[in-house]
Amino acid sequence: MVDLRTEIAGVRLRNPTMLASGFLDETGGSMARVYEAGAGAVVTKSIGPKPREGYPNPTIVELDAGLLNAVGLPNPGIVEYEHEVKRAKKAGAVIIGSVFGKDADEYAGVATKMASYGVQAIELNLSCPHAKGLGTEIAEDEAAVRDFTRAVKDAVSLPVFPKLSPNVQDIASFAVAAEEGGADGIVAINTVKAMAIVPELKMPFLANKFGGLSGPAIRPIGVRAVYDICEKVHIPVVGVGGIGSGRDALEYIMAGACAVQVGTAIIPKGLAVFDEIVKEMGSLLEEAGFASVSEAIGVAHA
Amino acid sequence: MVDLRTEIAGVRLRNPTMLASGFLDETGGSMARVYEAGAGAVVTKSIGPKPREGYPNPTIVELDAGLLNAVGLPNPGIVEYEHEVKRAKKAGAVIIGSVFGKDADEYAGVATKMASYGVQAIELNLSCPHAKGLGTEIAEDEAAVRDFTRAVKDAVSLPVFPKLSPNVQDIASFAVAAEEGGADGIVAINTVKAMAIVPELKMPFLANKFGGLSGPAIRPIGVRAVYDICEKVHIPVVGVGGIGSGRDALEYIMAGACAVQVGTAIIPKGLAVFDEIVKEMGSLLEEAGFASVSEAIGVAHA
Amino acid sequence: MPKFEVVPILELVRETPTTMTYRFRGDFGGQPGQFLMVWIPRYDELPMAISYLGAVKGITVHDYGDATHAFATFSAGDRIGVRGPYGNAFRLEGEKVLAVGGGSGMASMIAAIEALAQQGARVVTAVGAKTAAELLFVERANSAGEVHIATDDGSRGFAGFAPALAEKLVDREKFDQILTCGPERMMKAVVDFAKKRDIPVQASVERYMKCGIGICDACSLDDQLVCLDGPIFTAEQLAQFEEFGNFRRDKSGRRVPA
Amino acid sequence: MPKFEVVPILELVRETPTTMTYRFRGDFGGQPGQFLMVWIPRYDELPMAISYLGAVKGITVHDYGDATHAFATFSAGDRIGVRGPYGNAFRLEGEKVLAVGGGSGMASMIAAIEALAQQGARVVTAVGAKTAAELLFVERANSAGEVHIATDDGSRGFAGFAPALAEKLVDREKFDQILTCGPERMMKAVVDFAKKRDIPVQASVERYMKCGIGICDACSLDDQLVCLDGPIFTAEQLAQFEEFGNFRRDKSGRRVPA
Ligand SMILES: Cc1cc2nc3c(=O)[nH]c(=O)nc-3n(C[C@H](O)[C@H](O)[C@H](O)COP(=O)(O)OP(=O)(O)OC[C@H]3O[C@@H](n4cnc5c(N)ncnc54)[C@H](O)[C@@H]3O)c2cc1C
Ligand SMILES: Cc1cc2nc3c(=O)[nH]c(=O)nc-3n(C[C@H](O)[C@H](O)[C@H](O)COP(=O)(O)OP(=O)(O)OC[C@H]3O[C@@H](n4cnc5c(N)ncnc54)[C@H](O)[C@@H]3O)c2cc1C
Ligand SMILES: Cc1cc2nc3c(=O)[nH]c(=O)nc-3n(C[C@H](O)[C@H](O)[C@H](O)COP(=O)(O)O)c2cc1C
Ligand SMILES: Cc1cc2nc3c(=O)[nH]c(=O)nc-3n(C[C@H](O)[C@H](O)[C@H](O)COP(=O)(O)O)c2cc1C
Ligand code: FES
Ligand code: FES
Repeated sequence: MVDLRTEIAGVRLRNPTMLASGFLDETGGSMARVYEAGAGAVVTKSIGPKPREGYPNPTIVELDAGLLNAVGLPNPGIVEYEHEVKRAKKAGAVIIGSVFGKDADEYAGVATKMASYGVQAIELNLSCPHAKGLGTEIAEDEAAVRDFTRAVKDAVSLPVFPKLSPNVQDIASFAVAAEEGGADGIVAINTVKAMAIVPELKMPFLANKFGGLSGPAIRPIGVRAVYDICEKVHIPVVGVGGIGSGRDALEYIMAGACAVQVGTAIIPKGLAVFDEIVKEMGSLLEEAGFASVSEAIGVAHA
Repeated sequence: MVDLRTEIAGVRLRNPTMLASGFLDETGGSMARVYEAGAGAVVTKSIGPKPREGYPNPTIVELDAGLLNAVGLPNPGIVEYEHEVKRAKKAGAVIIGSVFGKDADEYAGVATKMASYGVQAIELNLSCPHAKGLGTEIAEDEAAVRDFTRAVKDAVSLPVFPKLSPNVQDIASFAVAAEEGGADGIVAINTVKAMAIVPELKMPFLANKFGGLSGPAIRPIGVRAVYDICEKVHIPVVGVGGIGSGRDALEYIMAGACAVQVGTAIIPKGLAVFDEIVKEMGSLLEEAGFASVSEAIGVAHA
Repeated sequence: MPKFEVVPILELVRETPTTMTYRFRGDFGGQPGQFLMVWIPRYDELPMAISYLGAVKGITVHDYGDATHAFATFSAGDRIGVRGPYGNAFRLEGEKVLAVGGGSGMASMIAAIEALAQQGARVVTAVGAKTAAELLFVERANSAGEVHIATDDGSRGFAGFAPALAEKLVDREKFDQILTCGPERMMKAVVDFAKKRDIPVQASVERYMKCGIGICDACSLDDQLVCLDGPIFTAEQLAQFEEFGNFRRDKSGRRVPA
Repeated sequence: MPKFEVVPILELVRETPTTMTYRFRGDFGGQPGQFLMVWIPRYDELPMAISYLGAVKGITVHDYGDATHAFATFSAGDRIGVRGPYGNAFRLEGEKVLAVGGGSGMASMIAAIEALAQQGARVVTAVGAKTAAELLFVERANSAGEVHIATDDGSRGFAGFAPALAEKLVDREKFDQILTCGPERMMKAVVDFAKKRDIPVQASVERYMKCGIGICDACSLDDQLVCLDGPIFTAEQLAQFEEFGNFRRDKSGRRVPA
């Protein structure tokens, strides 16, 4: 039997799959269910300092090659969210708390509260509007990535994983910036800037017009991002984007990821997707002669 | 009957579809066949100053949501290519000559020769290694986009269309740079940086490791790029990326494109794709109450 | 994969002063109790039960708030987007079935009422509304079986709430299945009296929805998703839920009193 | 969509000093004359005819250059990537069929020779090679019908080229179909003598290939694509081509003398 346990900066996982932020993780009941369905860990919805309704509907569109969304960071706020983390913890879930804010202080403040709820690590969702940079996102400013990471590192004693955006010229340099800021690991990638128009209605599909693309369409983009990042940093990387099978997960693992996150694939496959990925990963690794998933990490760089 | 003719900077097309550069356009015979199959114009393979073999195989991979390629700009060189342009011209094809080089002089030189063969416009493929910027592409340097465009504009009296890369933070600012350089139109988008790994072989699929993603996966990325660009420039835009139906084409048209290019969709649909797109576009426009395709350009900005 | 379609509205039918039915062509199937995500362009995208199955589908919309209010000003020929059908369906079981509907809840149940009648079941419907003019689908339910009416203001039929009327009906006649859809407290009352008498209940629950396809977690009810695991739950399931009848989630995901 | 598969090599069979057959499992179908794109990891991806159809497929590879040379050092258990089948197939027509094969061209034809025999046709094969040791698939062709041999150096059978031998055969016996695969000049000679006698010819043409799926234009022959419209063309088609027998394209797309 292939050993499928993995570890990211001291966070031990029973298997390398995690629930990606933004999927079935606004409530503790759902997170518990996902963990029970087989995920190695669950990442919470990105939580900010205050409740936020997000954008009006339509917020989510299924396209032929992926999913387009602009939910606009809806979340109940960090205070109310305590209830949800506690509920998920009761089920024994390994929880990574995703946080966001408008500036470094807000990130640090939310992360501190999140940490106090007993999560195992903090993920920084940097894909939100930059208070200083007009129109850009925090994720699109290398200095902000470094500084925000540093601010959160200084505030909490948990591992901190900035989550990077692919909407930049060279994602690896952002990973380096995060590493400089003290990051314990990197999560890549968030959704890709995109848009869909409905010709019959002569208008964009999303109420917000623009959105982010996820699902199979972005897997090759994510694999490349992880590969590039792993050539530049020495901290562990978690791969995310379009993963729906064991083969998909192994693309990321062999590109250098030590764990993967799964979101959009829940639509076609349901929560069984975690188990399916883990089983397929196990048998592919076995066939390829690996004794553990950790041996396979980064082998495509050879 | 909806009027499907369109025009880009004086180049008149019988319909808004063009063959995208890199598909069945290394030889005059194939370009003639594509034009006869119904394309409004054909864009040539990107031609450089000298013959180039490109990368070794595998160079092209069909993925679930798109096509990944790293052909490495194979081309017979601008001298030999005269034969091919002449052959395609014999069939009456409207031809746009795509060119590349290692610096502004080479671009201008190749464009001058290409112009002398009787093409109707020049497309600048800026997605090639930057002689000055280590490791980056010309398409990733705003100043280079402006300067190279200017150099080619100064050398030829044909309309010049720089083709932009989506692998940048803000593609619209590159369109603005191109406009400043005197571009008569913009083509967007080229392929998206990507990679695929074959777990069973523990290695990247492409001999070049990295490649560019095209096909359905990138359509929402391209539509957004065109939409963004059209908010910033006053020159016409040609949309390309994942177009395989009349609906797809109209997404780009309504985002602001005055014509579209089609590449990867040739794989599932064959050369009939041009006719199919034109027919479907016509009936969708008719249903939506448009008398011509030009009325539909940019309506999604309303 | 359920498909997205843009369809022109064929016909608008005013059902009550606050409720309108919209008919449109759609060949995407659908079973009694399932819903569509309906995009009202420039306003919102909302979950709506399929009130007419068949080739010419129908949705029946109560004018609750901004989007549904704007929708009421649409005309035939206007286009809307629909995707689905989503969710589970009513199990069409039982030979003597009682349907208890409150307000626009009748829209979710009427197709099931008709289908049960079609397959030979006796269907008795208890319809409730605030006032007589707001009673929905009384004629359709009447053609499918027997109808009893309750109005809060006593303007027609029984003066009071539908569950009280329904409880009288179950005391008079033995039913082997109860369907219900309406305000959560109404459904809770139905579940309660049915439990005492050991009659199985299927209740169609409403929650705020965003995706409709089981990923956004907006519609969660304890650890179940109303869009995917529901909208129809059995009395046994509802009994397990801490939130049913007590809490719902607002647009930000906060738990608020139901 | 034809699928990509990674398969372990089950068996290597040396056919001639310069030719090796590789067998592997593949449930992707395939018809006589079609080819696969075969990825020799770390070396190249090349078009190869399917020399064995059925559940355990085969390709038969001549050691031409760097990649095929490296491939010859592979062992059973080593993995390769295959995608396809691509291209058109030989039409299995005629009751008396002549097959003219030169060198590794036999790999493209052998499945057709066997299939024709299977369906009751008389198949006469003229196999040519530089020297006796290089003759390919003589036994398989022999089991399927009659075999005549030509070697350039006269070490076995007719001393000379296969087309000259084949021309003798058509003068002796009436054939209603000719298949051919081999060096382009050889095929041109076959087409020429067949034309004089009005016998239809199907020739399998080789061109440098990159994509194998009709988009890169590397394999073009006038305005046809060998990977998609071919590799099998009729004598009438070949007669239209300016390039057949005269030009091919190098890796850069330049026209060079064939
Ligand atoms: C499975 C299901 C089926 C439904 N079927 C019908 C039906 O057939 N007929 C009908 O009239 N109504 C139906 N509803 C309720 C309907 O979706 C909401 O009442 C409607 O969205 C209100 O929209 P509004 O913008 O006009 O009101 P708002 O002013 O936004 O809000 C009024 C009320 O509607 C609720 N609401 C608003 N948006 C949504 C949303 N996206 N999802 C769910 N609830 C929302 C709010 O929580 C609030 O209680 C159904 C709901 C669900 C979950
Ligand atoms: C449809 C088709 C079916 C074929 N079937 C067989 C077969 O069954 N057995 C067999 O031995 N050969 C077959 N070939 C030829 C075979 O693909 C080439 O001979 C082989 O690729 C040479 O590879 P190399 O790298 O060892 O040689 P190189 O040193 O690269 O070149 C030697 C020769 O092979 C040609 N060649 C190189 N690469 C390719 C390529 N990608 N596509 C086509 N030709 C190429 C070159 O033009 C040159 O003439 C077939 C070719 C085609 C087009
Ligand atoms: C509806 C939706 C909501 C999301 N919300 C968040 C979020 O709150 N925080 C975050 O970091 N990423 C969010 N993401 C991005 C995902 O976590 C993930 O990076 C992306 O979807 C790619 O993975 P996938 O292809 O497996 O879905 C969201 C994605 C979707 C589709
Ligand atoms: C195999 C291949 C070769 C290409 N070659 C070129 C090229 O030479 N010059 C260029 O500008 N774009 C080239 N492209 C990019 C296409 O022109 C186009 O921008 C891209 O494929 C997106 O369009 P599509 O999704 O319709 O294929 C190539 C794409 C592919 C897949
Ligand atoms: S509405 Fe999104 S999970 Fe149910
Ligand atoms: S090999 Fe690419 S078109 Fe034939």
